[in-house]
Amino acid sequence: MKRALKPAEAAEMIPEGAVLLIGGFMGVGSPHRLIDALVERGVGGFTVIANDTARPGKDIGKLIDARLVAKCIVSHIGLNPETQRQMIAGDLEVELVPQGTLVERIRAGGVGLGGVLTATGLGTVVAEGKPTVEVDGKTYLLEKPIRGDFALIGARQCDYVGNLEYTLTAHNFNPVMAMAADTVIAEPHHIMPVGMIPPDAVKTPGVLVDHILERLI
Amino acid sequence: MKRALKPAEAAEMIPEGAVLLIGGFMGVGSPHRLIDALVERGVGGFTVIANDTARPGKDIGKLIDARLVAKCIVSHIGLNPETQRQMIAGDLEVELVPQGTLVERIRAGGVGLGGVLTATGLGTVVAEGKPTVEVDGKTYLLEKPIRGDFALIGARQCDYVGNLEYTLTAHNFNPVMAMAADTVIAEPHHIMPVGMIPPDAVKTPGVLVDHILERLI
Amino acid sequence: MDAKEVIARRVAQEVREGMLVNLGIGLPSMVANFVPDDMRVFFQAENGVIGLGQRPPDGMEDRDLTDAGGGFVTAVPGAASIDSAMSFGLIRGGHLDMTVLGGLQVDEKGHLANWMVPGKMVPGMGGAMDLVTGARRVIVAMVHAAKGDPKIVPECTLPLTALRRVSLIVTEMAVIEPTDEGLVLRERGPGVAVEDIVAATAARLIVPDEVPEMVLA
Amino acid sequence: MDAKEVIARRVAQEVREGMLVNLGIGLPSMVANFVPDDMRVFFQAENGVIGLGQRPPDGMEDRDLTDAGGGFVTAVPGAASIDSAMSFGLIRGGHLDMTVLGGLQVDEKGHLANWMVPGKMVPGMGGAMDLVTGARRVIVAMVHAAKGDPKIVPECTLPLTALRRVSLIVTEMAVIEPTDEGLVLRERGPGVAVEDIVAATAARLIVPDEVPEMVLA
Repeated sequence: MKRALKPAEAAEMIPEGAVLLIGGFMGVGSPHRLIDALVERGVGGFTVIANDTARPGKDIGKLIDARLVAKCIVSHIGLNPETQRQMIAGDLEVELVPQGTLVERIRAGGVGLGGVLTATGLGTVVAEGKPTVEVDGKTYLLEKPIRGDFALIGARQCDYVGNLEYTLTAHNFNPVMAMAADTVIAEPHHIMPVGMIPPDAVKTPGVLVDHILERLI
Repeated sequence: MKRALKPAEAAEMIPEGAVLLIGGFMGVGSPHRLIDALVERGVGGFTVIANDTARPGKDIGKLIDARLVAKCIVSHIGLNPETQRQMIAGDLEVELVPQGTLVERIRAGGVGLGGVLTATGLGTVVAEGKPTVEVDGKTYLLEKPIRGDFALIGARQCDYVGNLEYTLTAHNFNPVMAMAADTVIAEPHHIMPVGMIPPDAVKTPGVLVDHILERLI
Repeated sequence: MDAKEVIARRVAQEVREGMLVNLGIGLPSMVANFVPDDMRVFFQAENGVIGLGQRPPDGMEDRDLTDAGGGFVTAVPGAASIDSAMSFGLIRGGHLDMTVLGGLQVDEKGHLANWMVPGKMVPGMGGAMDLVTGARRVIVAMVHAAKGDPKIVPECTLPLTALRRVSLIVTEMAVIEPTDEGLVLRERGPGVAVEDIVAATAARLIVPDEVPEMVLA
Repeated sequence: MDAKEVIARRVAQEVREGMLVNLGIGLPSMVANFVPDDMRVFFQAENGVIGLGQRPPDGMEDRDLTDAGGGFVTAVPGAASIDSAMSFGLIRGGHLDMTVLGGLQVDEKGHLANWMVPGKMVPGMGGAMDLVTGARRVIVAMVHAAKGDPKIVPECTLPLTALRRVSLIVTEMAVIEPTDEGLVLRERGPGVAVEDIVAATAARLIVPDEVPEMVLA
């Protein structure tokens, strides 16, 4: 059984300079209240690994606006001009990674693989400086695993042991990120008693989840 | 929409010598009726890729008993003395693969990765003759992707477009195998109208499934 | 009919019964409007749904159901929720029958550049590199020239999206197929003369004796 | 108390609140019987469930809910179904706190051999190589000698399961910890003298001044 944390309590756990895996795709499925609590607290220097930085004033975009992010590893920043501005000004380091490669690198970090062998990025700037590996006459880029100090996970609901359910396009990076961090904090909309979520509906087993945020409603 | 096939019709599609990915773990979650239909038909020379060969007289064990299998790539044959007997007699080629490596190799085949970098098997007979790759000072075995001509998938239920649900320990290799074959044949217990399975409950999207066996009950 | 509608209507003709199709943001997303209602096609949004539907009625929007651009969508009966690992597993594993993407440049080798303009626009590649590398058919849907500057060029000067040769280029002026011999002009836009196409194209075009006009029923 | 019960009771003391634990087939599976009822522990069956429960009542067995040996089990409230990719992702990704496995041989380096006897028994490694490579703690639970032949040896003569040093060896005669210096005798079995242990062990044992007897409350 886990105790339901206030967003501020959860934010307190995260030290300056931490490497954060943050779920969500343009804010959909992101841990909204945790992000707000981090902005409220104002401690930063984070490395943020996520699909994107949303938009200014929205979700991960709020962390960018508040200048709490020193580096981000993302697939897309096209809809956040503030991220681009800080990048061009040299205030924010941005590593752009193809979306499929990003999710596989995080998965590799979570399931203990040594890396990812992929054709995506071959012959492009993504391949620069990276080793290639030949398998049966075909060449693949070797992309390294990614892990975080914390994974901040948005979920539809959970039970008291932390079993998580996601919905529709709010799954995205969340289930994979929940495997790839030393400490996993889940932010569910709802919390249910143990036994209310059928085993077949669980997408992230509670044993992976260290902390649960209080319910939204 | 797909038409529900009789087991014998499905078996007819599978030519002699085909490479078959067959779901199940000691028979749990296996496509029982498809296997029976293959035995009934008697065409063989198959390469079977599966977790195990079950027991004599049971599930994949029936294919072994009927001598329809020329080679199998599995993690465990300890509970099937007939498999061991045919192997020792030289009638059946057996490649033993660590279970976690086996599922990742099939996944790599299904999702288009060039291989799997794993520590499992290093320093054991599993590593013999295989290349290793060093990543950040750590050594990993390079294990190759696996794909099949056909994947024979056991599922709890599906809808008319082929969306699949699995249950409890009958998931096992099925969801991963459904991504890694040229032709996927699913054997559900039940079939439901389109729209009856919530999107969040679908574990294998119907676009991956080529053929559906008629319902069991 | 404006240029974009010509392109979207023509690309829609490439869509076939039973396909899994990914449409990029913007112009490519218009293609869905011109696919016959009775054709069973599944549209994938790479952020997490197979079976993307129309815009929801006003007031019915679900913040957890959007397309890859963050716009509200619906899902059709028989839809499936997928996480990013499954989404890109489908894309990279060869399960996606077709992707339609915008382009900044395409060259005589059929190479596409569509993700950045150095020093001006660095949105990130998002899923574009994975889509172009992994989809079975890659269709570039774009206006023929950008403010008078040809976009079909001898060799891309912008950073490539992938080394993979795209399957087809559809503009309001022409349908062009990259082949081993080079770019072959397959069709003319409505009322467009071959000379106009050649004049608006910086790349060398192979012009067959017969170049039919697009049929936009 | 017979030898197996001594071993199972002693291993059960290694289980801690909140752990995710995998128990091998046979003797290791007995450990669950001696873990306090009020201790919140999740047992994983690698074939697909987290939250393995007791045997079901007669007539209530579900053919889709078994342990890795194929025996009928139940699942506890809060259980989660997992496929083989998730199951071994947990094992190989370092999420499994402890595994308890049987052994054929363990040597002075703490290397385990437990999956084959060349020419005699080739059951396959199943999940053993993944478990020994990936679990945080690896506990070998076995009788001290096989029909008089020592199983704790200077160097394994049977094929290794992994290069990883196991965490602890528990037999009915002794608790032994592999260390950088070698095998350290930590505890004596009930009524067993140190000389008896040394005599029954082919490997060199480091014997501290004080070797307490197991406390099997």
